[in-house]
Amino acid sequence: MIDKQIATIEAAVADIRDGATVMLSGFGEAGHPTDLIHALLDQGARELTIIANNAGNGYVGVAALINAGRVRRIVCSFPKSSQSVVFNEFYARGAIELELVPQGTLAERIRAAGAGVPAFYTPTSAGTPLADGKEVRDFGGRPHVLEHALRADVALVKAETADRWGNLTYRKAARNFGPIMCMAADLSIVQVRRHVGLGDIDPEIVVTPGIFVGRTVTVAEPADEQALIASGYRREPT
Amino acid sequence: MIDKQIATIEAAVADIRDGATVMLSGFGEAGHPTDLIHALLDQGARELTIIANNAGNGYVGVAALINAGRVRRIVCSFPKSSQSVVFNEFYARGAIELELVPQGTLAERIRAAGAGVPAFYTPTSAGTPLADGKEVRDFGGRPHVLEHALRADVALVKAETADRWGNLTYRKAARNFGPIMCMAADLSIVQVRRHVGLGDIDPEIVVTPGIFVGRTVTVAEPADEQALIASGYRREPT
Amino acid sequence: MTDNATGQGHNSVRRTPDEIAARIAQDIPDGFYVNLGIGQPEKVANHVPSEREVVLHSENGILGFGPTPADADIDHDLINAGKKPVTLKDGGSFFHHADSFAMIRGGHIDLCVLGAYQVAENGDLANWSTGKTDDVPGVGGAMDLAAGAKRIFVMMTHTTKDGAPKLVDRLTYPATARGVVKRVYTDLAVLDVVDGGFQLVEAVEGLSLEDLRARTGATIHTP
Amino acid sequence: MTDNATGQGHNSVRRTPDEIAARIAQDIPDGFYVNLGIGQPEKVANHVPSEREVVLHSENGILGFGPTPADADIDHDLINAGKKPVTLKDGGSFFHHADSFAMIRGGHIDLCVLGAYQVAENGDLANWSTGKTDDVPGVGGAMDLAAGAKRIFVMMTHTTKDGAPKLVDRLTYPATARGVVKRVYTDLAVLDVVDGGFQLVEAVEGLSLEDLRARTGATIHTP
Repeated sequence: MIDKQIATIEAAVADIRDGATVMLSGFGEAGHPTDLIHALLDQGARELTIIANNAGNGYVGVAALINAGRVRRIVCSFPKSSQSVVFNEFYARGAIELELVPQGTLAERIRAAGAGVPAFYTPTSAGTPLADGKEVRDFGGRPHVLEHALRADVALVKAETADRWGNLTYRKAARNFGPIMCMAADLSIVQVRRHVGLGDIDPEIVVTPGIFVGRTVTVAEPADEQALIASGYRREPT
Repeated sequence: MIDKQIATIEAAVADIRDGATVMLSGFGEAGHPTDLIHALLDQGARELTIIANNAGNGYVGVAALINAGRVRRIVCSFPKSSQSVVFNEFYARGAIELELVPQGTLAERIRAAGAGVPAFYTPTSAGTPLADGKEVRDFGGRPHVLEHALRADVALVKAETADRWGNLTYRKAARNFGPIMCMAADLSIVQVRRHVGLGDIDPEIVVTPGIFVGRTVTVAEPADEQALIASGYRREPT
Repeated sequence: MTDNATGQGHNSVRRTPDEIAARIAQDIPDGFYVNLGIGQPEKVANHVPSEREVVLHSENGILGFGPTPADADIDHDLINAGKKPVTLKDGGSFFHHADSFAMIRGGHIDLCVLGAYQVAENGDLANWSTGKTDDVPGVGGAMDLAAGAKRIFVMMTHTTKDGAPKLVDRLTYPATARGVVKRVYTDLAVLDVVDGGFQLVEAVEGLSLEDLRARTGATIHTP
Repeated sequence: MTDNATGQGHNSVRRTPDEIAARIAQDIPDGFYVNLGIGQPEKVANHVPSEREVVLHSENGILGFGPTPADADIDHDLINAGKKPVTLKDGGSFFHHADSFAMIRGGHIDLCVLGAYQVAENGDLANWSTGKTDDVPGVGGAMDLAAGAKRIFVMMTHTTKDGAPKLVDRLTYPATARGVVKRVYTDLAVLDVVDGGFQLVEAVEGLSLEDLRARTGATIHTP
């Protein structure tokens, strides 16, 4: 019998290894798997490569992971924010490597990995410094840049509901990177607000079919990252 | 005010031009926009290039269009079936041009056109006659074939419900090519069983956002293509 | 069905398509995502042990489809890749064609069982065209499945109706994909594709290795 | 706001950001799909005439978002690309990031209004980086929007705080995309990008062409 639900969040992330490439869903705080990230922080894996849209705010979520020295390299589109204190500091002293990728190229590279497309051409970034060193080719008289699929060992994703087959629905704009990261990682680990019975999710409204999901874990009341940041909370490894 | 609903199916297809490239949704009969195709047949556009998974059965739908001599060229994955009498006959006497494309490559090329990706690499067809004359390149030690985006002037699509913004839902496996063809055509024309009020489609379950839809038309009781074929019905231009 | 498999006086038990399907089903673990090719491979679904939950994928955009419905329940919008009516199990889902082939090409389908005209000892597969130029060609999802699924099993007769071997040293039919077949299940034997040829897993009762080799156009290694 | 726009004794009426936004809104037809860049361009939403239905796209995965909610109705899962709370209009929808950027890169967004550091007379746009190597770089969706939307309008001040022209013959800042800007709306003028330079559409009242040219680092053609 298929049952992807894991009893505890600690068990869900227990086997993530040092040196792993880990995708984190979320755009800003919406859809950011803060609870899974904190579990990974406690689990202790080091030398991680993180793929995420942002580099975190305050001292929680991915910022806490960076602050604990666990992240060697980050691939993202917009690391900077008014509260990205940790990333800014690590970056300034060369303690973290950054691969800056336009947001749409990031999304398409992730989707490509999930879809078995090793590389594709995009007009985005042609003629800009972000295309430096990349293959450029004209299609329809316009330059396009060759971009490669971006895969991961693990994706940590936040969704709304799951059934035991791993079918997922999301909530509003928190959907963002979740569906494509589930496709692009060898193992996707998904925190959901609730599990429902098999057949309780209308087959027409499944956003991520279970085939893309490795593990699910219930986090009924996910951390409110914005509130934590506003309160000045610093998440340290336990 | 945005209102994509067109009063009659004749008006919906009135301006499709001779020489147009027209995508037709559907896998077999499921999701095949038979009523729109018959309206196009009556409208009279000639020298069409058709992009569709199949080449039709009996003498209805796309088969009727071919039989009336309206189709110069067809791009599809599986023209042959036990009832593809019209296509077989036209093909045998060289009266229709065929570009045979693997089904997944067809889907991905269509999606690529909609997503602004002019070309991508795929492992599908590498080392086979369908890769003859195409650029082949190794990624990860494995040969991949360069495939180009496939766009259209018009997509004729069958869906289930629409609102006046053109948001669509589909029904079961009739979804198939509909969403990606809506993305890949300059103008998508969609027959739906029913229109609903704006806001009546839950924003979480919209499958094709209205941005990809040009026109919608109600066909409350769409032609039952299987029954028509079984009855031996021959659809001729009126 | 008992048959004279060799045509040379030896009595061996040739497997029926249902028996081959049942044999394949034994090798499918609980929880696998499986695509069954159109035709004979579809029979595999009927033989999956009831205690195993196997999720069937259909390339037209379904995960988790179930058996043929009663006539009264046939829904023309709920068909499989073979265009035959199916049902949907609890936990099933629908998605569009690009997503469906993303599952295939992206390596998310654990296993695909396909029919074949020929399988070569290097794992090359031919199952889409006989190469006759006057035929109407059709490829469907065969090349995507062959190139994309994690494992390809082939289900076929060991020889053609005319007795010609379908396991060959080199394809003579147009390729569907290169080096992809992992295991072949025929009416006479089960063979793995290994470096340098086919490796015999099992032959049907009463069939000697010599007889099997006589009906095979490629090297057969034994364990 | 009335201001001394030229610093040379001429009285001209410099447009406020809201006035620029209102001017841009005049040029947005009914039924357009529009993406408004983070910052000042967001103001455009407040000025779309009520009889026009314009569908706002946010690259994090929303079509049809509406105004800022009341504090009590703020939902952290319903934010725009600027990470500010929004609402959803009837007819709105949610989708994932790859689909959202397919809308952008695929040319489905009729119009994108972006801020800029510089616009060159050939339509090149610089709005993501000042080129200072010690800054933390960030690009977000700027390059995708600039390369992908059907039309790019730029909303910016005509000059920097130090009075340096932002309309230039050639970018000195790193490019976001090449040859994409169609029209520029500043506090002093509206200009189209045409072959061989900027074409003046209108200048604010009281501003002479000479004054405008003095504040512009590129050719300005007049009709």
